Amino acid sequence: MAHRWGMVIDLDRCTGCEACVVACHAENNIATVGEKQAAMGRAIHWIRVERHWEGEFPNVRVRFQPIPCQQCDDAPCEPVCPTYASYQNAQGLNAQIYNRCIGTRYCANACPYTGRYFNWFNPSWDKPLQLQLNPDVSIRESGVMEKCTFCFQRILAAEANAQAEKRQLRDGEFSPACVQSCPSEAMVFGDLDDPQSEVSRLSRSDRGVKLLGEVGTFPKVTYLTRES
Amino acid sequence: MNAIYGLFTDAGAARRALHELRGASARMRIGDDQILVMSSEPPEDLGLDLPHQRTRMPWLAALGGILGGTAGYSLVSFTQRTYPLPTGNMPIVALWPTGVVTYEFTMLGAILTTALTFFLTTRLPRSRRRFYDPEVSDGKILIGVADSDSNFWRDLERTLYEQGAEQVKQYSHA
Amino acid sequence: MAQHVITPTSARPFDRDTINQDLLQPVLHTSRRFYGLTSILAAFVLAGLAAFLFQAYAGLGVSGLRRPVFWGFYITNFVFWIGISHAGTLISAILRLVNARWRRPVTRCAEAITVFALLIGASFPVIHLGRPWLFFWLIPYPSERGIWPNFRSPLLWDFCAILTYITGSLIFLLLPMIPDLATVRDRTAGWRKRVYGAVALGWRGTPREWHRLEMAMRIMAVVIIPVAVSVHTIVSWDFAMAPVPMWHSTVFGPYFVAGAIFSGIAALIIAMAFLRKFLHLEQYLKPIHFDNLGKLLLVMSLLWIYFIVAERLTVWYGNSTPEMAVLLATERGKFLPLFWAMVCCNFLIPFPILAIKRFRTVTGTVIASTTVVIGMWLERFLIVVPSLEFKYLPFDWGHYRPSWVEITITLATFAAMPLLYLLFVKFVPIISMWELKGGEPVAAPRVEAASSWTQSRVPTEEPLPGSVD
Amino acid sequence: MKRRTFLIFSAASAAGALVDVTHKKGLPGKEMIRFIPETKLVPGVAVHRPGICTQCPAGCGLDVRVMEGHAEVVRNGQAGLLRMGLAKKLEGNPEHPVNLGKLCARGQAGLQVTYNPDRIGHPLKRVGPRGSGEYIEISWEAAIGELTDRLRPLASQVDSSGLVFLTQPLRGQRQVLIERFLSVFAGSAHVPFEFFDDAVLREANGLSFGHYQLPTYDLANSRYVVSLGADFLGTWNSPVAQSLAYGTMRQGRSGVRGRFVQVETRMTQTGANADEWLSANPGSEGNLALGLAHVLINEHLRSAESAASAGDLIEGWKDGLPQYSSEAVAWKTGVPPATIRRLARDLSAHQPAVVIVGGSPLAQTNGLFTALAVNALNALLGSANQPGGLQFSPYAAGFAAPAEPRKGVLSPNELAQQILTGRPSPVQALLVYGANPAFATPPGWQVKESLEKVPFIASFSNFVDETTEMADLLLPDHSYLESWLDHVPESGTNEVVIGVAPPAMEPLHNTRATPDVLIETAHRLGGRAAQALPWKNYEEMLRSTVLPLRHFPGSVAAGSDDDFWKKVQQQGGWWGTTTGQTSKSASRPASFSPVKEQQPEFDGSAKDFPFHFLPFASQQFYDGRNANLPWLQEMPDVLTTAMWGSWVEINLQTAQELQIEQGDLVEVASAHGVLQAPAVPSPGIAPDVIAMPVGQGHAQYGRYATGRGANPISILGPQRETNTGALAWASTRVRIRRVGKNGELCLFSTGPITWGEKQLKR
Repeated sequence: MAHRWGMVIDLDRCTGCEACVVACHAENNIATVGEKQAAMGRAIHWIRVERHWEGEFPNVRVRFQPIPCQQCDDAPCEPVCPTYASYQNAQGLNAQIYNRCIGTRYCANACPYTGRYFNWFNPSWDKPLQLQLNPDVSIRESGVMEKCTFCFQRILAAEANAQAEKRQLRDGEFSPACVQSCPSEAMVFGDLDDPQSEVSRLSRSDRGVKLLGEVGTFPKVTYLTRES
Repeated sequence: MNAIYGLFTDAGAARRALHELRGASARMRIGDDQILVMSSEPPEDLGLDLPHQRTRMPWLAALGGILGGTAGYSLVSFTQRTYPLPTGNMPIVALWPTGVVTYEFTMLGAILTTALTFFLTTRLPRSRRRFYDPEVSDGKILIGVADSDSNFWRDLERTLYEQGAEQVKQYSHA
Repeated sequence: MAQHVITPTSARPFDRDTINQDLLQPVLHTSRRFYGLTSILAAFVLAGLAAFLFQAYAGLGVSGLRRPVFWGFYITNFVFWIGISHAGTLISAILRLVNARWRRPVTRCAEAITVFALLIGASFPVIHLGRPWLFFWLIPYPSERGIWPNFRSPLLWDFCAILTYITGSLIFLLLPMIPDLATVRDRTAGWRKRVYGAVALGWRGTPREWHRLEMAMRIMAVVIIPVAVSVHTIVSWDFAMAPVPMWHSTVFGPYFVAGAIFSGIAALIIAMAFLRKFLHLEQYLKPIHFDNLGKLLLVMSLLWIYFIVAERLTVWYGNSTPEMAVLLATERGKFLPLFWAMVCCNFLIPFPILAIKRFRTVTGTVIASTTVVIGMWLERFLIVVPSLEFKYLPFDWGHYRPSWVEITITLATFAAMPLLYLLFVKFVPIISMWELKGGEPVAAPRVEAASSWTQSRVPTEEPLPGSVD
Repeated sequence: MKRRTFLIFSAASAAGALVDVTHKKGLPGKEMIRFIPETKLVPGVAVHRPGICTQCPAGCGLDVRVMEGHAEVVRNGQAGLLRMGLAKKLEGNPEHPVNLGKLCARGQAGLQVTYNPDRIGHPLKRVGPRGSGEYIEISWEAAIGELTDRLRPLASQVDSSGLVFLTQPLRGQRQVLIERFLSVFAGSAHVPFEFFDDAVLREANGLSFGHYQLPTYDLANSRYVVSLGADFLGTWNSPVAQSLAYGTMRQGRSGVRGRFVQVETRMTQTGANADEWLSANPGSEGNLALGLAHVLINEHLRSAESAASAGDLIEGWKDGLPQYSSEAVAWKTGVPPATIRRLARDLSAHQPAVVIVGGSPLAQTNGLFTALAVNALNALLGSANQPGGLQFSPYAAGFAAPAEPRKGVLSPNELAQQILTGRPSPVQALLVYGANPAFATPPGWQVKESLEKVPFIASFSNFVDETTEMADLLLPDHSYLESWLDHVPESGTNEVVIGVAPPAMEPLHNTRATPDVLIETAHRLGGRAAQALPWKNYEEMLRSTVLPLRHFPGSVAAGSDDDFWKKVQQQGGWWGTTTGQTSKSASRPASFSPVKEQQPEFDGSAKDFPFHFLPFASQQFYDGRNANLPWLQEMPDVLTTAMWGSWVEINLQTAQELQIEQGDLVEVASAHGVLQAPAVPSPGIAPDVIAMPVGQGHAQYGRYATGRGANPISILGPQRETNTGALAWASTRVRIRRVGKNGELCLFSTGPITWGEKQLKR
């Protein structure tokens, strides 16, 4: 049974708290690069919260927008990879196979959302911080591109569970770390192919927009615009 | 083989000598393929009157191109079908990218065939020693006859000198 | 084999002899200057090699690349050197096809540039890899990994195109070298004779050999031109296939090809001037050659500015926000100095020099060429970097600054080119002797009709190109 | 498909291999002994265990994902390798009424407290001079012996023992334990301290509503929310609970979307979400609240009487607050009169509505006045104890909670004075647990100096921080994932919540849970001390306190005590509607007379120090306690995107006038100190305000925090709220000047602050 995993992010609910950012780091063994590298623009945040200032003091407004990989249907990052490290898997995700990646970084250039992050050096954890590493997720060596996977390891685990219990996956049974942690429940995850799922229902909302829809990437992340 | 040949500095002389040899071919029983010409520049540039050369090289190159293109297309379609990973919602064997690769392989095929044809038809490279005179490299034009009847050697030598050969040499090798 | 000298050799001096002596001089005699220059250049190249090894060992992080500028100096150099490679084979092939007689002393210098620039250029996709030791995964071969490369990726097209081009260029360079190698073989002794004898492949200069060689060269010339065009078009597609502002443009193919030929001619002029000066080839590389190439450079400069206008005007008029960000950043923003330096180098300076006949001297064309080479490098940089720095989401805009590693490697390639050239000149006559001889006046009637379009443009008071006064 | 499955497996195993390769240094050597595992865990299968987050006072429930792994541990003084359950991820406990399965960034990063490389791994005894960092490792036997020896003479004192226990505010049995422990020592004092204390609001709520606690805002049912300075979505009160409610307020109800207005001088993460963002002069928020009340009363939208007793606390309330006309308030606050009137009418029209106050408005010298004014406004709106308004979480009796203002509680300032002057009695010994006043108090309080005078300091801290650095004896606590935990949330729920959780994993180091250390010390002291703490250990103490809850309707139904205790542990606590006796309303002291309008006073003259200085709770580090967690150091501040350092926020126009550009190094000087940090010009800050996040600038706090950035507290004046004595941390004035170009600012977003039409001129 095929799924098409998608996400809805309600910008009217999002408060910019960045719980998703740390949740993602913890779940996906994302390297902490340190001050020097971070200052160079090499920090890795598979999901980031973009901040947009509008207006001038005192009539100033801010908009937050969490941006994970948009898991595009027509992903520009995929065909440019010469080694098939980036391709669309059977569940519609823009998969990145670290073992196949040779580090051309073409995919990162092609991604209009700048949603791909590169390992400029080998990651390291000061002992015993390595004990925090999630054994379900591989760590990435120097020279390899990485990106949001919609917590693919959780999808696999949930599927295995459902299979063991001889049933279908239920909507909302599991979610990626960012969705799970979101304190204001701004993010919803689920199967877009299931018209009954919460994510399908919300992505059909008239508040729904795609980020950079004009680029023609057909993202599977839908943003619900702020109402003010 | 053996050969008797003259070295010419002057292209006109060489041309005349060649003409003379060809004229005397019936008399001295010299076949067209026995006439030796060697030069350090293309004979046409020197105005030497040589039998028209024919080659199928362009056709072979075209054929090579077709083969190359077919090979390119086959490689692309085979590899993509063998490991059918969808990317960017493109077809597994997509027209445009396959076209680009097919084109390059077509050209590669034509290039390789041309080079190959060149080496095959000129029978190069050769490591075995063959009849040659290094003075050709100094710009001399070599006109001579190979494996001619020994009765005509004197005759040939004289003819070559008459036509302006600076030197006439004899070559023999078992 | 036995040779019997029947009559003594004529001692009359002969023009063709002079050619041989002049052109074989650098091959047969090595000066101290050669060793000095080679060592200096080799030192640079070794420094670059060391920098690359360091980068491979420590991680690509030692470069100045960062998100979102994932491509920087390396890809700039890649495009630049592939562009330079268009000097040779393409120009030489065109000139061969139109039978421009003045090409004769130029072709081999040009073709050699192609091969070396291609080698240097093609090394950059490997240098810039995150895991360069796995570069061979780009090559389609049946492997134990059971996976083939993705032919939908422009990088694979690149691979195929460069493979074809480098094969073609090598053949194009090497085939007409055979007769000259034979000449070297015949004029040397000892180990040299053995080596040159081997590489001369047993060439004798029979009519059949000559005919096949000329036929092969004609076919190659026909084939190599579309290949050369396709190579730089595909290089441009590396950019144009990605939906990145000001990359995603249909004009990129011809724009890159024009730029490539432009920079290629400039490089050729510089190389020729150096050869002329250091190998004392004033007799062979004459002002008329520089004049002719200068005119070509002038045409390309005009073509280049045409493409710049075509590209920028449409973007400016179209006023799409992401593209305007890049456009403004290059023209008025942080890249302003580089952008206008590029315009000066590629047009404002070379145009008057090349357009005014009085300035189209050896020195003049070399000055113009130097600015063009600098300008074209800047152009490649300004294509690669600003679009990445100013991609779509302003929040993620970044600033690229190269590190010492990238600068070292870049300098090393600029040293590698003259080094390879020097070594080439050391081992092979840099001017095609047989072709040059073919251009010598002989008593015989020759195919001398003014079939070359360039020739008809040569002022009548000028000596005929290719002739030795 | 088979091939793909294979790939997945090989990827997984490759992952394991990679970990090994990359952590060659981190891997235990072959010579290490292996302990026999005490737990049965299936490799690769996750177990979820409850926990309680202690990263901030909110007390969210945790769901700790535990998986098998191999760790280097110390057991009985022997280092070795143990296959054990390791916490891999912290999630919210879905059952917990406060956070319902959600968890904030700081909470999730708590994993790195346990695995922090800078944890103190075993008891230490100081050998060098104080602050030198020279310690020797001692055994727990010796350490507790030393503590007992030091405390024994104090226990026998009759009038004043001179023992002071300095802790962070505790909300649970640890509070009870410490109080009982101290009860043995005559005249001992418990000093709970944290920088962002809400004592002023608690005091005001006690006066206005009879609840000495922070309110729970029922935002989920609100239709109009005005927040005065409270960063309630980020750092204030119970952020996760409030964020959850906020989400519902915005988009959780069909056809209704709550509107939200924020008033503050520097835009917080919360303010960034407001529909309307207003800037009011620092310290004028109380005026604004009363200005709104004035409109409501005088336009007859509400009657003054409806505010009941909360209104009586404000002078002039019954007369319709004549001195708070819109124009007068506008002049004081800087908010236009039309806006004041519109806000008041909107508040009235969109019911239920609530006004929140917290953070910097209450950290002025007139904080209590402001809080009382807002309380009166809420009362006037009918929002007190109403759905959609503010409520007070019920407490279970017997579980220590700050439901009453505790008398005799010292502030670190008073403690320092007592130490320095020896009056009323000299301090003989100081125990430190979870508080870091040496970092988080203004220099004028002389805390650091005073610590040097204390004859004996013992610290239970996990890390060597600025306060622990002064200790003579270090008795490191378990991390909170290794400990028995309990917590009674002060707010964020309408249920009685008693969070209880067993250790989620075995300890990594040779540490010991502080409650157990105190119990053992008491046992060793014997006599009254042993009687005061009669339990075998803290687990037993928790069990005995929790068991009576079995008889009340709640989240756990069980037939027996053992079953109940087991289920409480499984659930991570007990929650229910009532325990029979909930907290009593604190009665307002009869002596309290209505408050007059009070103007804020600032430290430093406006002439010499033209800017208000606003230290604010950092999104990453709260009050600085999380600065040693690399995940949070690398988490970009959401508004500035700054990482790994501190910064000075300044208004964009002001910066232009002062020729300060982003990233320039600037110097901020108050009458009490000077600091340097990179500047971040921002559109969201008032022109006369300079703001700085609290949390960086640690002189001593492990490798990730030490020497990083600047500490704004270090230049604060010692001013205090006049009525409560709480630190008025937003009342200092400063001046600023540009020092140089490279302030070494580390930003995640290197793009422009604003981008649009203006920049796109063709």
